Amino acid sequence: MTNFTYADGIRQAIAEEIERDPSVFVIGEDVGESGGVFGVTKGLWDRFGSNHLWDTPISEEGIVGAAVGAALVGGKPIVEIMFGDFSFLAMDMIVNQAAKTHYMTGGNLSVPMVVRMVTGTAGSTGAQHSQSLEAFFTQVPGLKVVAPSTAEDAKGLLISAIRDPDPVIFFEHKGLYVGRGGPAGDVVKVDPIPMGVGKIVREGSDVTIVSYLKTLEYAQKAADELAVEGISCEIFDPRTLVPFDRAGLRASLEKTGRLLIAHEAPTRGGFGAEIAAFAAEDCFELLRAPIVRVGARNTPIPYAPIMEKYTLPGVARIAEEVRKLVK
Amino acid sequence: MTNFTYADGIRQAIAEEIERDPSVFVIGEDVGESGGVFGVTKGLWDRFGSNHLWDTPISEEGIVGAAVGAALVGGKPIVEIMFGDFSFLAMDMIVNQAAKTHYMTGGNLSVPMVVRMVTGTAGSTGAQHSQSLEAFFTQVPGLKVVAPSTAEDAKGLLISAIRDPDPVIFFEHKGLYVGRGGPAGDVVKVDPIPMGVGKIVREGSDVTIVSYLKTLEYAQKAADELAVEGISCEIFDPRTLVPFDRAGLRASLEKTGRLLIAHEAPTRGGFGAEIAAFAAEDCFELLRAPIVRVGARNTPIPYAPIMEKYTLPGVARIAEEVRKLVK
Amino acid sequence: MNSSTGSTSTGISVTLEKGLELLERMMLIRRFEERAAQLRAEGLIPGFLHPYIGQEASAVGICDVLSPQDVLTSTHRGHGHMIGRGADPARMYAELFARVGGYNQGKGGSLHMIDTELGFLGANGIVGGGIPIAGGAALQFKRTGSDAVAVSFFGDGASNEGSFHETMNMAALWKLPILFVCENNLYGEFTRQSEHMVLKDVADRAPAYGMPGVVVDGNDVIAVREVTKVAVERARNGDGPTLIETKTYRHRGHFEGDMAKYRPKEEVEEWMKRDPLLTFSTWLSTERDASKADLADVRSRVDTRLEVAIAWAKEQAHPLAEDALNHVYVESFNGEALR
Amino acid sequence: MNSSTGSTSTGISVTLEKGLELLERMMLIRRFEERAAQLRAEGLIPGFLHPYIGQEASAVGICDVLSPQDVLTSTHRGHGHMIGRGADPARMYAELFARVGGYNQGKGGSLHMIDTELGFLGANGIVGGGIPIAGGAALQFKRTGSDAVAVSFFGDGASNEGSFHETMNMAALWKLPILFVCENNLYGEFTRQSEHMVLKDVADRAPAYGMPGVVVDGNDVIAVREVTKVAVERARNGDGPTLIETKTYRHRGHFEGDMAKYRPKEEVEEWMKRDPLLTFSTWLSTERDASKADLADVRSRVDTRLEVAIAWAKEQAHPLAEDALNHVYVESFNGEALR
Ligand SMILES: Cc1ncc(C[n+]2csc(CCOP(=O)(O)OP(=O)(O)O)c2C)c(N)n1
Ligand SMILES: Cc1ncc(C[n+]2csc(CCOP(=O)(O)OP(=O)(O)O)c2C)c(N)n1
Ligand SMILES: [Mg+2]
Ligand SMILES: [Mg+2]
Repeated sequence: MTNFTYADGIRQAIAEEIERDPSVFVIGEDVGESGGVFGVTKGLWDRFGSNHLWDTPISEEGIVGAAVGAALVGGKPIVEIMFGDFSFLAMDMIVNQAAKTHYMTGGNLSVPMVVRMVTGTAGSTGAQHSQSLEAFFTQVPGLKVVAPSTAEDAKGLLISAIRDPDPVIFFEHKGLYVGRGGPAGDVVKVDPIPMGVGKIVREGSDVTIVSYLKTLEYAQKAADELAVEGISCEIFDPRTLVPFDRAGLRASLEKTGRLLIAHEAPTRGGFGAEIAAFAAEDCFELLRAPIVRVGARNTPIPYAPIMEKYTLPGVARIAEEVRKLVK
Repeated sequence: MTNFTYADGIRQAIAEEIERDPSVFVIGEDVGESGGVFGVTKGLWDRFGSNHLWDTPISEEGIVGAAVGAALVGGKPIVEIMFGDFSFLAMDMIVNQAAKTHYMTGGNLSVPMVVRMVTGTAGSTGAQHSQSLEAFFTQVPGLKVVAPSTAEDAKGLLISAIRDPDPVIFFEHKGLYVGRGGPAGDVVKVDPIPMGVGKIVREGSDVTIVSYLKTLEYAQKAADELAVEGISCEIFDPRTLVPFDRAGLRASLEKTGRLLIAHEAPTRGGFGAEIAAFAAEDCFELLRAPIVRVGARNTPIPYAPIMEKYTLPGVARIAEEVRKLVK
Repeated sequence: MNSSTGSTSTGISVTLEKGLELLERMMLIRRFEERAAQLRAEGLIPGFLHPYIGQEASAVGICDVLSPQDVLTSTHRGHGHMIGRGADPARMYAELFARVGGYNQGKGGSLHMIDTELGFLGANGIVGGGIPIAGGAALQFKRTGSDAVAVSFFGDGASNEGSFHETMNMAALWKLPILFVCENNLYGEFTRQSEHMVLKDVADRAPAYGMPGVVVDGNDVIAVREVTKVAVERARNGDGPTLIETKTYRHRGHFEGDMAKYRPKEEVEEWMKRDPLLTFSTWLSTERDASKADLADVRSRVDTRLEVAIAWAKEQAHPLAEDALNHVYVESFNGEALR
Repeated sequence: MNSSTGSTSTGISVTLEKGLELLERMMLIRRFEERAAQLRAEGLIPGFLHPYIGQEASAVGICDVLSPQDVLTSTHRGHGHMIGRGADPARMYAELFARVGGYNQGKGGSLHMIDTELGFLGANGIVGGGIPIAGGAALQFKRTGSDAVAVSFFGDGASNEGSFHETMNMAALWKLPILFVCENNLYGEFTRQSEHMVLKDVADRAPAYGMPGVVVDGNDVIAVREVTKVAVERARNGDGPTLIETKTYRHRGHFEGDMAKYRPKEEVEEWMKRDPLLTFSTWLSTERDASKADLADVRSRVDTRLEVAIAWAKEQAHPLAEDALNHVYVESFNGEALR
């Protein structure tokens, strides 16, 4: 059996792309010799040196700004934001600068930059180290947003993101890193995965569950449970949120007529709202039941495991909502 | 006829609240002697002095952080963010600190702060001075979000926001400031308006239009046009986005069965998505037609007036979409 | 260069009694952290821990000078500051154990702990996040004519954040009553100071704002106390802020679990010799005739207190799952909860 | 204090010819701005204008030293920097008129104008926004061994933003090839420098990063040129960045429409006497024997050029409304537009 983790996928995509195009480089806090807090860039510093694994002071705005500037003059930076929560310190550079540069300049400049953001909960990491911030970025014209759920997708999509001429926000869920800091796994060849192409992860006929990142696992487990009860779930992983595979979702709704969206971000204003709004607008005639969102409850993430678990969407809540929906 | 503008409403709310509670103060760039770039705080410095109109260096993160800190030890700061676009520089203080403090501390601390954000377009102000950023804040648990459309609402809601024990983001649309920097208008007494209570601005039976801030005016004009054609629009102004008057919207949908949401923020991921998702989930059985969103097109705001106008939701687009909807 | 180097402690004004008090406070931090690490290994603490071990003299020296009305903001490495300020280890452990009896009712954990009665406005998960907040508290003191002082603790790494710059400038401009305490432990995470800034002394950043900066041996509790007195007096007199750089070292990794292999062995050994508890105990023995029993008493009082605290904390109830829904907003708003 | 004061110009190496060239460049900025203000009053320019009038010697002195491969970032007050760098006034006016022939095809306006061929990476609507971007360009030059230099223009007010601090630190740490040019015109919007910082010289912030800082008379084009030469050489040699503070003054309000009543009359008068065009014309007459005709020729060449530019710009087509949908993303992505 191959040993190929999510972190391996990311690490390999970076390595292969640096080899393919030396203008690609990684920049961030402790991404170099130490290999990053989550060990994702481990070993790359030995291979490519500090010129391609650029360690920085703790200066998020300056770091992302440096990536923007480097991108304007020929670099292809991959920024690591150690915890996505810290991106709030770099928001101006992401939203006011990177996202708008191509547009404001009438197409004359572009910012081919990837911002890798470690996202989600990983067990009592608390309110400032656990957030799921997709919807901060999906609403910004000019940004692309990627959210892979598997090692293969992480690799194939990161390759595409690096080659993409636009700024891409690339979410990596902590809960999907396995064996953090462990030895590197096998090298698996993965072709670039185009953006905007979702994937039917499981075929079914009663309800379409849209989910991504760590929550996709819970959706799959819920579907297993529900299958026993005779409820047939189709699971759709959009993989990229912007662009979003509208045709893929529509095709699934044509089969099921019911939609449930599950993600770890708070329900209110999460990306699920956008998916629901799209469906209620463009697929209204297909819908046989209310659209249900299963997101985190609308709270900051609490520290205590009991409360943390309660706030997050898990297998039980997804299954429960599906049952109500198909009744 | 009384002369009472949107800016008057805001200015009077601030003045009355400082008089009522001396712990209230304004802090921001050029809010003091100069009266602010939009003249909103004009005259207050003469009345209350620099201790209540605190001018700052250009340091958005430091300013909002100062407000958070002052709020923790008894102050009631009102921050002015001259253009809401600059809030990206203070995002950490708003989202990671202010919004989460009450929660993270188990209810032991709270941050009674208002952040006044000047929002929206005002004619070729360009991509970095025109954004409508409600959805950045409405998705954050712990923040309240207010978006008044009239002088009375601005005054009554700002009074409530100042008295509110939680951090409140208060949007003020540039396009609603009239006679910027002109002489102060009449003092009009307005009672505090509770949060979470929307207002039916116009009664109708064919479609519910939800709109707020400047776009509400366009919705009203569109409704006038449509009335001539025999289409009856009900217009619902939620006034506060968090909390959102779900019951009020539901009641309206019971009459009309059709929903159109119009706002100036880009359609993708705008607050309209949340409203649509709510309706598709909780009012599904009332809906007789797809939910339609009329937001700005998904672009940064261009400089050229022709393009700017095209990107924004205006009377014509709202009317056109309503026509399609009721057909 | 405007910054001056605080003279090393001469021990002025410190009696044996006072010295033992300071030692006990430092010991309490040390042992609190050591026990916390064990308790985490035992599975009682679910979240991050960033141990303060090695830096005790800094927190204790600063906090000893403060008055009850003063307030503090802290960092991810905040336990030392809290205990330095006099917080209750029992409620701290309870918070680390994620119990309702904890300081934050189990909602915060190590990274967000507070003690409102002590004016401890919170640890912070965001590097540099506490600095503007302390600035704001100081602004409010200034505006209202209070004679309270705010203290912001942060690290060498944090001094590269924009928040440091913006707040330093405003504090100096407005002569705010605030102490900026940079605990320079030579590393920001795995990165040596020389790899994150050119200067050797963070205190040399103070002149850029027209503020005095002072360097002090952060492992010498008396020296820290002396420079703090000057800075606090300055602040209370309305003369404005001071940047105090306490040179110190963390004995352990950045967080519990970090093996800290990025540090040269000699460097670690060198600093272990300068262990603030060791050197201060020795000083108390030689300069203040502390007996072996005196020192042993300190240790046993600390251990007893901590074991009682741990036992209490273990007995505290876990929160209910639904408690997660409280405190998103101030509950009394309009008489009903808003979720 | 590490910062040094650049000696006032002695005019070394500036011939009459070169002097007239510099004067012409400054005059082009001055007249560009004056005409822009008129054209705005006539309704041809819909957006903001922040006139650069009074600061011309700073832009021209800096840009004159640069090489073609060098890049620049600018501010809301960017026309002077662009023209200083050699941009085409016709395409600038076209952009201000929001026409397709403009530098940004009418999408940017004054606040976001660029010229990619000149390495002019953009004005910026965010105070301090251009600083990290210039830092990033310099980083890329360093990483790839290019001998290009980046220049970041910004104001006194911008030096209080966190972005300044973070980028100054990284640039000094990594010895990046960059010039930080702080154009200190004494005000940030309506706020005097003394009300936004304690220091008199922004250059005194450089030592906080281990970087040289230098103050120069920003109204003296030759003096600016001289300090720039030193800084550019330093940068190209791999010795790292310099903070150059050009002391100058804006003759007009913060933006077109601001009456600038917040400035003392005497201060304005004082600075009007030090008008960089006036003083440099005088110097050319007295020290380089420029004739009245020489000076008149400069003015008439400038005016002719600008009138031709304006006429051309007026003829440019307005964009189509639907053009608003282009350029959100790079169009060639996957062969189709993504909106
Ligand atoms: C804004 C932000 N960036 C990065 C981090 C991750 N992080 C946590 S502690 C730390 C190092 C801080 O170094 P320093 O300020 O010197 O404090 P020390 O840990 O040495 O006490 C980093 C990078 C964070 N928590 N917040
Ligand atoms: C982040 C941000 N904050 C505030 C503003 C509003 N603003 C525009 S220019 C300006 C003053 C800038 O002062 P300075 O840096 O000295 O440049 P100057 O205008 O004097 O050239 C301000 C506050 C802005 N555009 N961006
Ligand atoms: Mg440190
Ligand atoms: Mg200025």
